[in-house]
Amino acid sequence: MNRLKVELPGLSLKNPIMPASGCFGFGKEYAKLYDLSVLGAIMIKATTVETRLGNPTPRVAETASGMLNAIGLQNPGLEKVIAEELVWLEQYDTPIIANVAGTLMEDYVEVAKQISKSKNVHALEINISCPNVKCGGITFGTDPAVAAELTAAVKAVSEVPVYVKLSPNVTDIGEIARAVEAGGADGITMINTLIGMRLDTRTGKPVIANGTGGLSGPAVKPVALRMVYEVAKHVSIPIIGMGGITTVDDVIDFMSAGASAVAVGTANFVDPFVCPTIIEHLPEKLDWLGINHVSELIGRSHR
Amino acid sequence: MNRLKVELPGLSLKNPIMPASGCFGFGKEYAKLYDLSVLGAIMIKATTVETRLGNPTPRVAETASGMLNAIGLQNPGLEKVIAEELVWLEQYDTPIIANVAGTLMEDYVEVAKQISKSKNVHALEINISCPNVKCGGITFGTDPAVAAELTAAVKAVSEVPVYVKLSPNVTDIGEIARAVEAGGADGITMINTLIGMRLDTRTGKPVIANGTGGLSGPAVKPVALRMVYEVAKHVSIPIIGMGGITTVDDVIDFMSAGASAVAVGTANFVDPFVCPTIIEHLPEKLDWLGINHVSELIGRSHR
Amino acid sequence: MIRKERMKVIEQNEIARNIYELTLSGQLVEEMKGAGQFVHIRVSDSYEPLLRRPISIASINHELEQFTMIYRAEGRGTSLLSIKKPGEEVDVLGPLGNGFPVHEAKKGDTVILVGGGIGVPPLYELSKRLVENGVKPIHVLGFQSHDVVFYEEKFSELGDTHIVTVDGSQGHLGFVTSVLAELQQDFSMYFTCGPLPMLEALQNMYPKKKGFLSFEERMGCGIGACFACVCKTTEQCSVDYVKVCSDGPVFPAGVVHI
Amino acid sequence: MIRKERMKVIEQNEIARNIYELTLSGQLVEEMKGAGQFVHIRVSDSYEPLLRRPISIASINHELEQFTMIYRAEGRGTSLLSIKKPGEEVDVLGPLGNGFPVHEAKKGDTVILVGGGIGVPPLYELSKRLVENGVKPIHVLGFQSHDVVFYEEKFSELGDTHIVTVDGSQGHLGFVTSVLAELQQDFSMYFTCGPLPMLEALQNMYPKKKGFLSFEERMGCGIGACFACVCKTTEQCSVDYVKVCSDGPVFPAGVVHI
Ligand SMILES: Cc1cc2nc3c(=O)[nH]c(=O)nc-3n(C[C@H](O)[C@H](O)[C@H](O)COP(=O)(O)OP(=O)(O)OC[C@H]3O[C@@H](n4cnc5c(N)ncnc54)[C@H](O)[C@@H]3O)c2cc1C
Ligand SMILES: Cc1cc2nc3c(=O)[nH]c(=O)nc-3n(C[C@H](O)[C@H](O)[C@H](O)COP(=O)(O)OP(=O)(O)OC[C@H]3O[C@@H](n4cnc5c(N)ncnc54)[C@H](O)[C@@H]3O)c2cc1C
Ligand SMILES: Cc1cc2nc3c(=O)[nH]c(=O)nc-3n(C[C@H](O)[C@H](O)[C@H](O)COP(=O)(O)O)c2cc1C
Ligand SMILES: Cc1cc2nc3c(=O)[nH]c(=O)nc-3n(C[C@H](O)[C@H](O)[C@H](O)COP(=O)(O)O)c2cc1C
Ligand code: FES
Ligand code: FES
Repeated sequence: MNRLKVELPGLSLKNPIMPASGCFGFGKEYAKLYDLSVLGAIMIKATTVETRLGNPTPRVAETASGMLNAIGLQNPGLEKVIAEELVWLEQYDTPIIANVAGTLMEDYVEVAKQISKSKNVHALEINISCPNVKCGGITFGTDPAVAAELTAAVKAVSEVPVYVKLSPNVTDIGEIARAVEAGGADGITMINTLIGMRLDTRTGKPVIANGTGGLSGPAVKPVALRMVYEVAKHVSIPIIGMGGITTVDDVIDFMSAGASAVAVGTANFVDPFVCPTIIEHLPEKLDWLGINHVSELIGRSHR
Repeated sequence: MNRLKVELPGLSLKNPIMPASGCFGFGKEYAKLYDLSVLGAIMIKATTVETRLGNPTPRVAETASGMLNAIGLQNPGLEKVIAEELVWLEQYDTPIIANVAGTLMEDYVEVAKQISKSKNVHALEINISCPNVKCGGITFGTDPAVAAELTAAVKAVSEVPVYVKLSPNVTDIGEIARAVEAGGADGITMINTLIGMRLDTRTGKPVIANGTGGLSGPAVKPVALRMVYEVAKHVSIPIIGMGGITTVDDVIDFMSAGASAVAVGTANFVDPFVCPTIIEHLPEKLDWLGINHVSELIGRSHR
Repeated sequence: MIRKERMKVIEQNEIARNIYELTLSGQLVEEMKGAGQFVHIRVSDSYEPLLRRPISIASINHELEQFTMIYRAEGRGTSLLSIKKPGEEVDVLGPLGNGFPVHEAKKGDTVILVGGGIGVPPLYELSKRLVENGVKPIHVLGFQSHDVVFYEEKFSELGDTHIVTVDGSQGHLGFVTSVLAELQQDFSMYFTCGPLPMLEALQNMYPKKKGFLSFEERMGCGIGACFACVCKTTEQCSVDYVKVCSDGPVFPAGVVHI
Repeated sequence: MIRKERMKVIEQNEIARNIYELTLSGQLVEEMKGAGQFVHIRVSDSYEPLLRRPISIASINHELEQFTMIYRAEGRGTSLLSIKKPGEEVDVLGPLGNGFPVHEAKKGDTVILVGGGIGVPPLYELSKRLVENGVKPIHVLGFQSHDVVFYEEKFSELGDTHIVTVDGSQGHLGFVTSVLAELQQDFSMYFTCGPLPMLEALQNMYPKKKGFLSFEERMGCGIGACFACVCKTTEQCSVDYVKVCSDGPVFPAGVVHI
């Protein structure tokens, strides 16, 4: 028996641990450090139709137990991602979740249609929640009707299951979750970053060139955990949880709150070996909890 | 010239530093540690019409660079606050900002009407944003129309200027801010706590008896700062900023983002002398910045 | 008066498995009045961990301006505390709360001190004071197993000492209550600190005896301002609630609703 | 290969005002190939500060498995690093990036090394290597004032060394460019590390010379995955952008759009 195996729509995960989108590029850099086949899955960097060069620098700033980023969805564009990055990733026995972004609804549909045909893309993650791009993105994620419509449009063209990535910057996350479920989403990933800001104390000006950035890291874990807990009450599709996950204990907490798998973002920057380390230590933690299989954790806070 | 003096509606502050509501009780405990007259003002614990015993314990939990609380607005009730706490506070040369809470709109109106008659209450802070009480509170703070209506109702009976305390748990904080300004608010205080959760990793159950709690402390500073910055763009009434303030630098940052004064919450628990310490070091920091008067800081990020 | 001071580590030893004895020195010791008070410790200058940790005062040495605490290194804060070395500093706020009312026991009295696990430490200073006052203490100290037992000798020097372990690996097998049942019953009062079920059992066991119980609760401020640590009171009490940090941590039996 | 290791502090000294020289030992040193690479340092196990700090490798000692870095204790992370004592451990990720192409300079060549402030350290290992290869380095090192000047002697041992301070309190008054203008111009190439305006001035001053510039940018991952540290490139470059952490930090003159 594989104690860590988790089955999700489109995804047969050998373990529930995967790097979060934007914190792992397209895997090449981490592949120099360890074998990517140990990962449950890989969420690749957001892909847009066109090449994007992103925001001006500085793009990151440190905060208490967290960081801000405003990368601006820099990526080589749909064509190159499919022809180069995804093909390169085929050497690993790891399902890819392609993070889809854009400005207009048509952009999302175009990326979803093309990228979902790639052999190793087993699911899409629709990024309706990036706080760092001026138009599109964030608004899709804050209006339930628009979120549902976008989900349905992507779902209509995608050849693989569709997960929608929710923004935490909303009044009622449960409402958005229900909307995307109604729109046909196969799963939810959450949370994207909280909008935040850091100022240079001397000048009074924002440290990040973009002004605001997205807050991630251990600081946001309590917010993320509560949102996963909340959404788990409202939908019956699975959740991939994230937000500050750094240790095995964090994984246990997110799954207890209702996540079926988890993603690790910022922690990769603190320790590039964090994903394999968590995967290695997960079984001992299950022993400590007296639990046979990781899936027994899912939603136990609610029971 | 007093370099730290700030004038706000109803409040003539000898300096822009005050303890935040709920983190300072009614002052008695801190009065044993230092002279409360050094403070710019004091925001007292939320007061409701009736005595409240609050939530079951545990009521607090630690998080990365932050904490969760679900006190549940425990307070001795309007009558006792007026007759005992406020009278006792009269010995100090410090304006009091009374934090007003309740379940129904009538409750707010009743507390506002009575408490605003107290000699040393120079302003009210309408707490439409406490995440820890089941009905009332949080809903007032998330619906612009309701927030405006409540503001107007309180404003109609209050004998002192009215500040409205905003919740960060909303999609569009600017919209709520504009609504309370339109409702007649004299000022805004922000932010209250973010909704969060911590689980006991062994049991999977929430650490806080109430389930969720309000996140505060340095972890939330980037979120608070961005919201102050955002609201400052939308309203012309003054803002009292808070959320994670612990050092003089944090004060500078909040005022740069647009706050006219600031409140210190959680940091009082880490260092009970934090307010007088900040007040003492503020002038040197102004020197370092080459600034004469603290008010020159207000909104300099926007210039 | 409550002070905040960066106190100096004089000595730190692991005296049982994960149980550390830490001696600090500083002027704050002048303010320490009695047994059962606690200090609130900030273990690092980082924002993580953020909150102070409440730890009981286990013994006070006014002459040397030193005090000792005994704690279990368990979570993040106490683990960090346990790696502090002599010469390093620890940020201490204290002394806090109201301790055991030593003078309730009169010269010649026999009293019982019942401690459970990391509830044992404050009883040590208490016992020293009682002995100074000519009171005869009997100690009943419960632990999980032999490897976490501490201070048996020190307590033995002050009076009869019964060790109880849940697994019987040292002293009596079982809980403190089983030993107590076999003890002489002509004591004037009891003092206790430990887990809630133990406090409850004691209170039920001696409904007619005078008793003083020391409580634990999660804390924010530690000084009475934040309402984090409140306990409901019983009907016979005139107030609706008490705060463990400033009204307690020690309360007479029957005050706190368990 | 990039490794992560808890390396041991061998020595730490304040060699100028707020400027620290820190020597660490560990197997990771085996991987250090050349001058101009950097390491990414986690200064504490706390989540605050969270991110690693990029610091250049100032000199490598393969025999002893030690390397030295020189840094300014300024913000939260570097201040915490500066209180580490011999025997303590530091979490190091490295070596990272591509350093200076030492072999571009041929035996007998004269080259110019220009450093500004905390951009000076990586030039030290570079200079040692150049000298080993029979190249003659001339050093022009700019600092704010005399109290933050470091390694003047060490560089002097390797070749001509000109110190410049903004306030003239040591060496020449002014900027590195004023000294450079007076120097012999028959050098084959220049290597430089320092603040952006300095890099820009150098590039403009020697449009025809071969030059290698080391850049700084705020980093997330430090290994090329997060796109935090990208720089736009000039038109003559075939790619749209480069990453300072993995493509750099050293780039030939003319690549990065300044
Ligand atoms: C008045 C009083 C006196 C105490 N005296 C002692 C003593 O002498 N020796 C000793 O070993 N322990 C004592 N404790 C318990 C001690 O405070 C906790 O074990 C300690 O706070 C746990 O911190 P941590 O860093 O190990 O755990 P973490 O899990 O990192 O703690 C997280 C948060 O929860 C709080 N917390 C966790 N457990 C407890 C607890 N049992 N009681 C209160 N807060 C808790 C912490 O203070 C912190 O805010 C006392 C508690 C109180 C209230
Ligand atoms: C490739 C490279 C090599 C470097 N080599 C050296 C060296 O040898 N000696 C030295 O003293 N400094 C060097 N620096 C600069 C050094 O990284 C910063 O001074 C340091 O990160 C500041 O951290 P702090 O804790 O003092 O400041 P904080 O203000 O606490 O830093 C907050 C955040 O901003 C980042 N940051 C702040 N300033 C800089 C900066 N100038 N460059 C990059 N990130 C910054 C920090 O890494 C951190 O993430 C180098 C930078 C780079 C990119
Ligand atoms: C540098 C950086 C870049 C990111 N880029 C993306 C992205 O391209 N697409 C996306 O959906 N999320 C992106 N995110 C958000 C993360 O995937 C994740 O949702 C968030 O950081 C919370 O998890 P964490 O706290 O573990 O980092 C990015 C986060 C960071 C820190
Ligand atoms: C223990 C605790 C109790 C609080 N009680 C109240 C309250 O009664 N009324 C209120 O408006 N805000 C209350 N707050 C919120 C604070 O006033 C403040 O808005 C928030 O904590 C953010 O500031 P900080 O990060 O400096 O703590 C409370 C916060 C804490 C931590
Ligand atoms: S801990 Fe704040 S009132 Fe007791
Ligand atoms: S720091 Fe992440 S790509 Fe350079």
